[in-house]
Amino acid sequence: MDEGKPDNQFTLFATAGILILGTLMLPLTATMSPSPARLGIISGVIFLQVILAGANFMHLRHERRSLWAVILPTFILGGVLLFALMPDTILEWAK
Amino acid sequence: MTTQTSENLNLPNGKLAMWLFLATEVMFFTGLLATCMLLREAAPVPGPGLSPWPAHETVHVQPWLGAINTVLLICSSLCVLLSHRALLANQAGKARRWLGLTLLLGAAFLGVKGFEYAGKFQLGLLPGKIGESVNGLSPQREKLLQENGLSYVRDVQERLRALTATVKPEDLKTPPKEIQAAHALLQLTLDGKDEKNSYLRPLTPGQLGDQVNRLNGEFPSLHLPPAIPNGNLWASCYFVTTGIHAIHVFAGLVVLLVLFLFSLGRDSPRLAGRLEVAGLYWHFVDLVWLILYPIIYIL
Amino acid sequence: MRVFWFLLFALVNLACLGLFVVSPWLGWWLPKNIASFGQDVDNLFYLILAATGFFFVVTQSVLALAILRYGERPGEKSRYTHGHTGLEITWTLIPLAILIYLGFAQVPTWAKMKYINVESWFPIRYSGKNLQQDQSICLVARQWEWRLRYPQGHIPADQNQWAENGDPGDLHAVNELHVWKNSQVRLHLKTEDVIHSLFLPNLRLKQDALPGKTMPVVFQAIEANVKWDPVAGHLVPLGPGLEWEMACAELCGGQHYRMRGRLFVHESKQDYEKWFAQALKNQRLRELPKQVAAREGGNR
Amino acid sequence: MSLHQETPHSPGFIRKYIFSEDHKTIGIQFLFSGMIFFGIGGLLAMLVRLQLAWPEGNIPWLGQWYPKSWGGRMSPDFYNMLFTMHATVMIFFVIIPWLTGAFGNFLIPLMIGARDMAFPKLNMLSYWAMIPAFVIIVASFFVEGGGASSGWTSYPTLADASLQKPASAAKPGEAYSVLKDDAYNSPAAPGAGMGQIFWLTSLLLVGLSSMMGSVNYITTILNMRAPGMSLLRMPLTVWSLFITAILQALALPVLTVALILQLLDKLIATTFFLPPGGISFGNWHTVPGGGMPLLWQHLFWFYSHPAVYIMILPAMGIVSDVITAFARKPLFGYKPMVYSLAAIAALGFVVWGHHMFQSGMDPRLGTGFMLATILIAVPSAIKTFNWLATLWESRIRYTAAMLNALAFVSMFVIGGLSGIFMAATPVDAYFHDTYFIVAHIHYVLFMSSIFGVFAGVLFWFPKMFGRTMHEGLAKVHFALTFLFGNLTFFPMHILGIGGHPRRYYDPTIYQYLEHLQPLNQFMTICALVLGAAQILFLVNFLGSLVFGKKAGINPWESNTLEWTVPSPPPHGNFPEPPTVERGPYEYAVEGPADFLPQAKEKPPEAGA
Repeated sequence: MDEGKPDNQFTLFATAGILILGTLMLPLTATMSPSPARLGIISGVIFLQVILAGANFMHLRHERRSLWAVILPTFILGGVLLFALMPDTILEWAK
Repeated sequence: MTTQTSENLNLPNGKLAMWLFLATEVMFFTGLLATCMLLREAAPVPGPGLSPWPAHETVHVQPWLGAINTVLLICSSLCVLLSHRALLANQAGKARRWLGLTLLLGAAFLGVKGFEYAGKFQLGLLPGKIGESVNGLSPQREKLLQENGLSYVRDVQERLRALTATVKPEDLKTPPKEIQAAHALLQLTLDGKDEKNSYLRPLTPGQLGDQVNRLNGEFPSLHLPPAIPNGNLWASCYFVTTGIHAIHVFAGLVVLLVLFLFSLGRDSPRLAGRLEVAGLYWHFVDLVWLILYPIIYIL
Repeated sequence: MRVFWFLLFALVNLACLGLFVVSPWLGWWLPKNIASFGQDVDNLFYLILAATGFFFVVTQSVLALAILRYGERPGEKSRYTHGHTGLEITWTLIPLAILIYLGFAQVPTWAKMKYINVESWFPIRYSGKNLQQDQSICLVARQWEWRLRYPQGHIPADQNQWAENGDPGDLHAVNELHVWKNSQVRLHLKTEDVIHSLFLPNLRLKQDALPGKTMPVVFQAIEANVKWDPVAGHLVPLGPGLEWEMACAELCGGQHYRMRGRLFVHESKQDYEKWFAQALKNQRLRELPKQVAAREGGNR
Repeated sequence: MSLHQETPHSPGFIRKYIFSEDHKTIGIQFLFSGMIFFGIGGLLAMLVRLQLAWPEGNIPWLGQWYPKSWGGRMSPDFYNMLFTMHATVMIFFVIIPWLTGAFGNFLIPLMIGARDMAFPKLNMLSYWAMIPAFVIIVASFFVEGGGASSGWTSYPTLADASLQKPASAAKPGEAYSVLKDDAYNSPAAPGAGMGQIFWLTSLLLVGLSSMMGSVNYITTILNMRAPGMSLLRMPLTVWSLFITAILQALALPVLTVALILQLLDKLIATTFFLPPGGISFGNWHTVPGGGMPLLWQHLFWFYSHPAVYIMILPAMGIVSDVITAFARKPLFGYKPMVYSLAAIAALGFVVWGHHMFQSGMDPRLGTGFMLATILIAVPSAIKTFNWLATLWESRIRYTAAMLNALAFVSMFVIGGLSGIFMAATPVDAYFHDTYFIVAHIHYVLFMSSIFGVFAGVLFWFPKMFGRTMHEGLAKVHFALTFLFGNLTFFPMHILGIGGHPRRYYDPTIYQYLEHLQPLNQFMTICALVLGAAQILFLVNFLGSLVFGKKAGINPWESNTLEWTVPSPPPHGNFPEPPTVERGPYEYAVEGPADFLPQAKEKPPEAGA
């Protein structure tokens, strides 16, 4: 296995980060009413959390680059799927 | 594990296969979550000024339960990681303890989930079973939904009757406020044939739904079946996304339990490899929850 | 055997080609076109047919010739080659150019058919088009018939509202679509139950009806098949074989094949109006007893 | 772990033939079960054709088998079930198991020089996940209302609507109002009730099997290649199976989502595919939904379009190998062939909308999908030209396998070209859901893929069973199939041009279709002959298992690694891992023999 040395400091940092971000969302719901800004903040938080979890727990920080070849297509395809579904769901040509 | 030549990827088979499996899982959850999010965005606005998606209070979604579950899952992920590191450092006992803790945390997650589900079942917040008649529909649509709407009216009537029946006739002059309100609403739902004190034009299901929602807000103790616009769609999305995730958690727990039992027997480097692979899956389930939690509990 | 296999491949493919050549003469071909955009669609079809036909002939001939010429011979070996970059580039770029042309050639017709306006070619942008409209018809599909609703005055004031709720004065019909020649028709296509698909072969038109949605369908028929006979007071066909039909093209249950409707294109707006008045009168006569019964039946 | 297989490996009958972990046995299991379903699917097709040719006639001996209530002729709902199940069986239980299951399993380890798959147990499971799927799909014919009859595409709301009691009609104590006696019957069609539920369950299991298979294939190909077998030295069969596995891994989960959602719609009254206002069948109304019928089509085609490539790419790979072996010539343009495979796969993911041009999808989206679809013709054309160039100036051996491979090329041209008509949005408005598309899909899936399968079976039969199939019989079978296949399917183009809609029980009630009826009858007769001709193949196959001529290690003088081990290969395939020195298509080389096997020759024979 060619992963780097287990890095406990980063692990703790990442875990704490995810936990804090996760709980931060609670006051957010209480205070902000639904708006694009809130949606943006939430998406940003999700993104950060996922990055932290992926890098730390799933070792992507240490893993070989070739693994990205496995994961990246799914992100692209997921994006394509989401994008192509949008006109029919949200934009409504028929109306 | 046979990695044969330099031409091949320098990844053990198990790990590569798990990553490939996770790629399929990414597609699976993308499809699932995209479906639910887009359906939510596309949900028709039930009336002027109304939100197309049920508010958390209406459908009894408690964000703090979700937050607890987030903490549980993150901690369990951390435990798997520490267990794996302990195995690599040849500390079998420590690894076993961390793994045991993971199992407990995962089980606790499912417990919280079960508690939530039990509440939904109790309140009848289930797909296909939520009253959904609202104002703002065209007469044509209203007609189309008449049967469904009427059954909703029957449900409300039943509940109102049960409420007013607890009050003895002699107390009717000074009943609690909410019972008075319930009695008044009951009268509004009846047409001329059933009872004496009634109106010839009973409320339409849509109007009744509005009244019920208002009354529920005023007197939460009444527990009238609320009319929830797009409630059935909400329930569908809620149960399918969280349910499928819970199944994944359960499957992960089974795998970890098997590994835990293994670790009781003997300690071997193969276990470390297996735990890493199983851990990858567990972390992925965790990661899905990180996306699911805001979608269900926050947005 | 070599020659036999050559003959098999050559003759079968020749027969395939031949079928396409003789079919138009046997009448096995596109039904008569009566849509304003129909000629464009047909032309595009012929364009693609020409392109594909060319490549069909080229590839199948090369294949058949290879089978004939390059049989195994004792002591001889194939030419040793791993490819040719120039050739590869050539036969990538030529089809690419042809296909891109074919693709973009479709865009204007598609826009015309689907009620959208092309603003610019690259990137392709559309905008909703304010259609010059003569007729508005609500077409509701259900298992297994087409229910049509014609407004008085041909165009209702609020189209969406009317398509949803209708007016008391509407004319109702089943399986009979009436328009007049050269009228710009807008159908509001809906369905009550499952997905149906409106298919009018003569109009080169197909559009699925989606549950929960109202699909806009636009067309203009440029040829008539019926006229109003003022003496008899009904429609008469303009000639033999001018029966234009309407079918369901999306599987919709057991009797899917029986959703047969007919398209009547009147000679003129006046004819159409005469037919409309007559049909409306008949409808009222039919409904009268029902209304009386309803009134006498009392409360519900 | 010793690589030398000295210990005699003799598992019992059950471990060897039924619960086998050996990739070769599993491949052959897929081959045989696919053959059984090919028979079933073929019979269904014959019934469909009979109905189309004589829609009103009482077919003498067939009429007695029908229930009395049908009045001696097939009922329309039964007809719908026939073509639905024909497509389902042929796609999910014949072609995909044959191409990826049989050839994928048998060939991948042999061709890359591996001892077995990366995960033999997972491999066994992937076959055993198919068994319940087989059972359920066969059982679905016999449930109340008959098998699924909403088309293999199962569009909601025809497939989706089930008889659910309206919301809150359930009494307080009642958990699920849908769990009633009549709960699973559908108001839309008899087959959309229990039959549809069986159909969905069965397909979920097929998906599970395919997922396990594809993860296994990708891992094996990436990790288990023999020394020297770099990616660009892999035979095209392996390349095509590799790319197919990727397609499956990434597209299938989305179908799984769709299947699960529809299953839940039917079982627990969720409303994913039910429109906001609900729908009504006469006096019967659903609950208000909030979902979208169109969403199913998107999710379904997101898988099922790539699935079309899943069903043709492996055949392309097989054909490339067969053609080079019998043309005795290196493959023309190996790299372009590989890249075009990849291009077809990549583009294949973004073209699913071309099935939905007339579905009510946003027409602006339609244009994008059209352009992407038309671009797919480019890599397909590259492949065709490269095959033709391979044949040019070659020395062809007219074996039955070669003829089938040549037929693949010829038929793929027709199937590919007719696809362009449907890709063009305005033309598709006319051709969509007509017999033109039926012609197209049969040219691609029957006339191409199945010829590819025949070529593959004839080619690798010696390796599988140690005997060769009878050449003469195979050639007769080929000639009949080629001739009558074309006679059956080519006139369908003409029907389509005439505007004949597909899935019609009785087209003759339409005036504009009446004159096409003779064609329908002609096609049916040819189809019956075509079906009968397949018996020849079966006889040849089964007969050759016992009576076939014994084959040596390398009967076709081919280069790839599987021809260096005994036929059939022993458990563990290679006594020691082969070392690969060159690409797979070194034919027509200098020297006494005109071929150079991929593997480095073993030292003892080095002097020869």
